[in-house]
Amino acid sequence: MPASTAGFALGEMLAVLLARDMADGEKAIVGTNSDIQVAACNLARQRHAPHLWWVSGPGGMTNPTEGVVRPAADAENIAVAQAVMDLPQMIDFIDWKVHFFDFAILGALQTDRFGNINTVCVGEHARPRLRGPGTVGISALCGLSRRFYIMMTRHDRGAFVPRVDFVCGAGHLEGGSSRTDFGLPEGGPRLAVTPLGVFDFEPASKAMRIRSLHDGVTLEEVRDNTGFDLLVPDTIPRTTPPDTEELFMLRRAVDTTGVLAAKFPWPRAERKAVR
Amino acid sequence: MPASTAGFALGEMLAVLLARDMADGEKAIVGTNSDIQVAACNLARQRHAPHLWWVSGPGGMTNPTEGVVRPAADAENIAVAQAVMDLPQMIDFIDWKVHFFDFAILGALQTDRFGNINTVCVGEHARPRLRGPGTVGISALCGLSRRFYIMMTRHDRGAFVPRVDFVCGAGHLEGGSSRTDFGLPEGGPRLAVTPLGVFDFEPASKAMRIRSLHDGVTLEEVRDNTGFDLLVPDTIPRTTPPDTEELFMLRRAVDTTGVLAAKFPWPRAERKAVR
Amino acid sequence: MATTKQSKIVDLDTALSAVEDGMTVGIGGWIFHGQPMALIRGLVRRGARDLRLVPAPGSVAPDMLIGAGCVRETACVFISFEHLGLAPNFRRAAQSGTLGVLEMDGPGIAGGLRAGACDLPYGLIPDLGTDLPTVNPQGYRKARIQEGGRPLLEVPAIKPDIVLLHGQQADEEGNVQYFGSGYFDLLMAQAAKHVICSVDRLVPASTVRHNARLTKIPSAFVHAVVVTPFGAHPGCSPGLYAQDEAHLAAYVAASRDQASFDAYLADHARQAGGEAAYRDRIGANALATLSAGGAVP
Amino acid sequence: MATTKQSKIVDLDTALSAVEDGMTVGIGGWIFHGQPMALIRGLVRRGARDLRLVPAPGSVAPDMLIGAGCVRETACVFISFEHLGLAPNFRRAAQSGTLGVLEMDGPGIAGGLRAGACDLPYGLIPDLGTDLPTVNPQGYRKARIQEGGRPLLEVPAIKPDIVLLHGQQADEEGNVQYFGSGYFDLLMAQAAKHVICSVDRLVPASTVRHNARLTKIPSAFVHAVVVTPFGAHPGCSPGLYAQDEAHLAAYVAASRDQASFDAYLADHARQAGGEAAYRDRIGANALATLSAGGAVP
Repeated sequence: MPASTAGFALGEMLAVLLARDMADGEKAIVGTNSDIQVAACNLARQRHAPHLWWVSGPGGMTNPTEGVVRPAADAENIAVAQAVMDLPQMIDFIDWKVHFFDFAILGALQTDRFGNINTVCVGEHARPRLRGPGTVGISALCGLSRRFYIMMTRHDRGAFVPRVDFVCGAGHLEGGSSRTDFGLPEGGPRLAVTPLGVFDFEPASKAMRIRSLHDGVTLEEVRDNTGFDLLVPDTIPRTTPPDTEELFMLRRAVDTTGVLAAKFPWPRAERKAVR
Repeated sequence: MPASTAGFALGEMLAVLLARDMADGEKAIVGTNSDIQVAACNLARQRHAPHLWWVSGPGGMTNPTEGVVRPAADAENIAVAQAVMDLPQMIDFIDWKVHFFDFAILGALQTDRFGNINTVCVGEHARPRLRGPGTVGISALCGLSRRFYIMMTRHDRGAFVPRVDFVCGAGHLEGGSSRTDFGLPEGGPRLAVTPLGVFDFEPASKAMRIRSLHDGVTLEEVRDNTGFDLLVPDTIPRTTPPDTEELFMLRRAVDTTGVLAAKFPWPRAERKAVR
Repeated sequence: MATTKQSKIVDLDTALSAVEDGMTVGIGGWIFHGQPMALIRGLVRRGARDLRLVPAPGSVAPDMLIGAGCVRETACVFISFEHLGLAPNFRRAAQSGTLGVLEMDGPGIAGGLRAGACDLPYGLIPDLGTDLPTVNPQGYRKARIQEGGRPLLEVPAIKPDIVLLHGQQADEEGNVQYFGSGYFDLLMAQAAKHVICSVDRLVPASTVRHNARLTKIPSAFVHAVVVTPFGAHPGCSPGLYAQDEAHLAAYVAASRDQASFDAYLADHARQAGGEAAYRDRIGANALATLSAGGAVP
Repeated sequence: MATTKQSKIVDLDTALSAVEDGMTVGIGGWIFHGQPMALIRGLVRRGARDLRLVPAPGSVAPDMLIGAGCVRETACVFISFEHLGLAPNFRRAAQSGTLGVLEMDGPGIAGGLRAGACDLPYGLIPDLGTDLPTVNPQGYRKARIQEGGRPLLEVPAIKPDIVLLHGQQADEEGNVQYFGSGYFDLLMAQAAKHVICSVDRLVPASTVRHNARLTKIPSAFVHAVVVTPFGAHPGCSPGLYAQDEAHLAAYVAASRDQASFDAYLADHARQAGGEAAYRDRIGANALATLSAGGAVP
C-alpha cells in the first residue's frame, strides 16, 4: 500500500487519476453507486474537458453538477442537469450502438490478466461461493464503448485473478486479437486504477502491465497481491499524485461535502498515514 | 344529400355519430388534421365514456381537453393533457402491438367495398393521377386496432371505389375471412360515416352495407354516389340525428369556438338548408 | 391488456388478488429508488408462492420476496444493496442453490421487454462475448441470421403476467406521476399483461394536468392503483422521502440467517394491520425525518 | 458520430457545408410543426443536388426542396399540407414521374430508424397487408424468420448522412430544447451520422438547466446548432410562433407551376442576404403577429 498518501483519500486519488485521462468533447456513462466516477467526470469538466458529456445510465440526467457528489440515479440531479432522458430510449445507444460512448468506468468483483470483468459470481454459477449483484449495463459498456476503465478500490488476489470465474464484461478476452476476432468492436480496457498503481495493457499481447506504482508501493507488494504475472516495464514510473490544484478543484467545485474522503479512505493498513 | 340538416354542420353530425359508438374505458388514437376525431372523443368523455383514453399520435398528449378543438399535435395541448409521451416509445404500441387500441378513426382518398383504405395515390403508383400524402400510421392502426372507423367528408364515386388503387390500410382485404387468413388480428372497419349515411360490414361477406341513411337521403342517391354495390337491408333505418343534448354538450364543452361548423359545413348543395 | 371502467384506485389486497402463485412478476424501480415495497410486503403477507421474478435492477424488493420463500426463480439483471453490500437473501438463496437464477444483462432485459411490448417473438441484440448465454441458454440464443458485421443473439420476448411499480402520485383515472426518473417502468408496463402501481399520494385530476410531463405511466397502461403513503419504504420515493439507511442496515443484519429474517418478516410484513401497522412500527419521527431528506439537521 | 470540442454554435453556411450532393438527408418535425425551414432555404440557396430525403411526416420542408430541384428521391411517410391540401411540388414531381418516391409507413420508418440507431442490420415489423412492399421492395422484404403467429417483414436500417432539426432554444454546449413534442427528432438524431439543429433562441446554460425536461436533443447528439430566429417559418415553432397561414396559402398558389415556384424561390430562398433578407421580406408586423399566436385581436 502507498506509503505517503497523507493529504488525500483513496477515492480522491482515483477520481483524479481517471479525470486526467479524459479528453474534451468525449461521451461517457456513469452507473449506480458510482461516486468516484461522478467526481472524475465532473472534475474533468471543471479542469481540461469542459465539453465532456456524461449521462446517468439509469436516471438519464446529463452533466448534473452542483458541487455535491450524489448517486447518479438520484432525482435531485434533475434540477442541475442539462437533459433528462428516458431509459427506454437510452437503451438504443447504451445496449446496441457501437462506439457511442468514448468510455465507461467500471468496478468489479474480479478482473483478470486481459481485463475481463466479473460482477456475477465467484465459483461455479450454479452454486457460487459468492453471489454478486449481476451484469446490468457492464456487458454492453465493455463490449461497445471505445475504451473502458477498471476502477478497483481493493487490489488483492481475490480481485485480480488469472481468469475471471464469469465474464460479464468482455475485456481483451483471451488476449491478442481475440476480442476483435470474436466480432467485438475495437476497444477494451485502457487502464486499471487501484490502491496500488495504474495498469495498462500491452498492445500486442493485451496482457496487463504496470504503468505506474503509487508512492511507496513496491513491485513485490503488487506481485504479492495480484493473482497473475503482471508485465513489468524496464523502469517503473511513480504515479504522479494529485497536485494542489487538482485537489483544490475537486474539493471546492466537485465534492464539496467530502463524499469521496468519507466513503473511500485508504485501506485499513494505511489509514493512519492518510489522516 | 340530407334534406333536413338545418341546425348542425356535417362535422358536428359526424362527431356525434362517432362518439355514440365509443364505450367507456376504451383506448383510441387521433392523428394530425383530426378535428372531428378530437371532438368525437372528447364528446364521448363528456357524455357516456368518462374514462375513454385517447392519445395524440404524433404529439403524445393524452386526453387533452379545454373545450377547444385544436390540432392533435399542437403544443398547446400539453397544458391540458394528462400525460405527454415521446413518440419513440409510443411506436411500440402504435406500430407493433396487437389490439392495444380499441379503435382509430381514419379518413381516406378512397375506400372500397371491404373497407380498405387508400391515402397514397389514385392511379398507378409509379405515375399516379393524384399523389396523396402517404400512409404514416394508417397501416398499423387499420392492421392492429380492435376496430376502426372510416370517416369521410365526401361520399362520391371518386371516394367509394370497387377496389382501392393502393391498400395502405387493410380493411377486410378481399372480404370474407381474407383478413385473418392473411394473418392480421381480428378487427377491420366497423362503420363508415359519411355525409349520406352510416355503413357497416355484413358479418359473413364483410361487404359494406347500409346501416342507416341520413334524413332525406334516398337509396338511389347513395347508389349513384357509390362505385360498388352496397348491401341493402330489407328496411333502411333513418340515422338518428344529433339531439339537443348532444349538440349542447358538443358546443358548450367540446368545441366552444365552432371549429367543426366552420371547417366542415355540409357539402355545397346543402349549404342553404343548413344555414 | 384491458381497461376497467371504474376508478382504478383500489385497496392493496384487491389489487394483489390479481397475483396468482406461479405467475411471472416484473418489479420496477431502480435499486433503492421507487421499489414498490408495500406491494411486496402485501405479497409476503398473502403467502405468494412459486413466483418467477423479472426485476429491474433492484434491492430490497426482490430480496424480500426471495427471503420470504415466495420465489421459485428470479431473473437477475442486478440485485444489489450498493454501499450496504450484497443483497443478503438473494445471495444466500443463490449460493445454496435453492433459487433458480436466470442470469440477464441490460441488453437482454431491454431487448426482451421491448419484444414483449411489441408482440414480437424475439429481440435481436449484439453478442457481447459474455458467459451469459452459457448459463442462460433459453434466454440468449445465437441468432439464426448473422449479418451486419457483428455477432447477434436472439432474446425471447418477456411478457410478465403482473408488473408492480411505485410512483409518487396518481389521479382517480390512474395516471401515475414520477418526480424522478422512470427507469424501465413504462417499458415493463407496456410489456405486461397487468400493471399494479402503488403511489404515495392521490391527487386531483387537475394536479396531474398541471404538469403532464411528470406522468410516466399514463392511465392506459395501469390496471390498479394502490394509495400507500411511504409505500416505497425502506427505499426512497424520489422527491418525497429518502431511503431509510438505518432500517436498511437493520434489514441486512436481520438477514443473517433464515430464522432471523423470518422474525423480521413477522414484524414487518406478516403482522396484523398491514401497512398501517408497518408505518406505526417504523414510527412517526423516523418517517418525518425521511420526508425531511433523511436527516434533520 | 463524433463530438467537437468547441462551441457547437455555428452560422448557417458553416453548418450546411457538411451537406454534400447525393447525401441521404433526414428532416425532423411533424407536418407544419418544427420544420427546419431556415436550413431548407439554405440548402436551396446553396444549390444542393441529388439529395435522398428521409423526412418525418412533413409539409413545406420536403416540398420546397423537391420544388427547388434539390432532390433525386424521397422517402414518403406522409407529406401533406393538411387543410391547405396536398403538398404541391411533391405532388407535381411524383405525378410526373421525375421524382423517385420510396413509399414508407410509420412502422417502416420507425423500425428502420431504430435499427439504424442500434447498429442492427434490419428491424422486424408486422406485415400489415398493405401494398407498400410491392412498390418499395427494397424497403420491405418478407422476413426470413416467420414465427410468433403473425407475418413479419424486415426493414433495412436507416442511417441518414445528415439530419436537419428545429428546436426552440439551445445553449452554447448544444443542448436543444423543445417547448412542444419531440416527434421522431431524437430517434432521427440517434440514427444519423451528423445532426444539424436550428433554434430560434440562444440561451444561457442556466436556462437550459432550469428545465432539463425540455431538452429533447442532448448535446451528445448534436454536431452543429444554428441560431435562426423564425427559422421554422412559415411553419410553427411550438410555444414561440404560429404557422403563417397567409404565407402558406401564397406558397401553395405560387406552386401552381414550376416557373411560378421558381419566382417564389428567387424571392424567398435564393435572394441575396439570406435569412435576414427573408425576415425583412416577411415583414416585422407579420412576424410579430405570429409571435402573438397568429392573430392580433
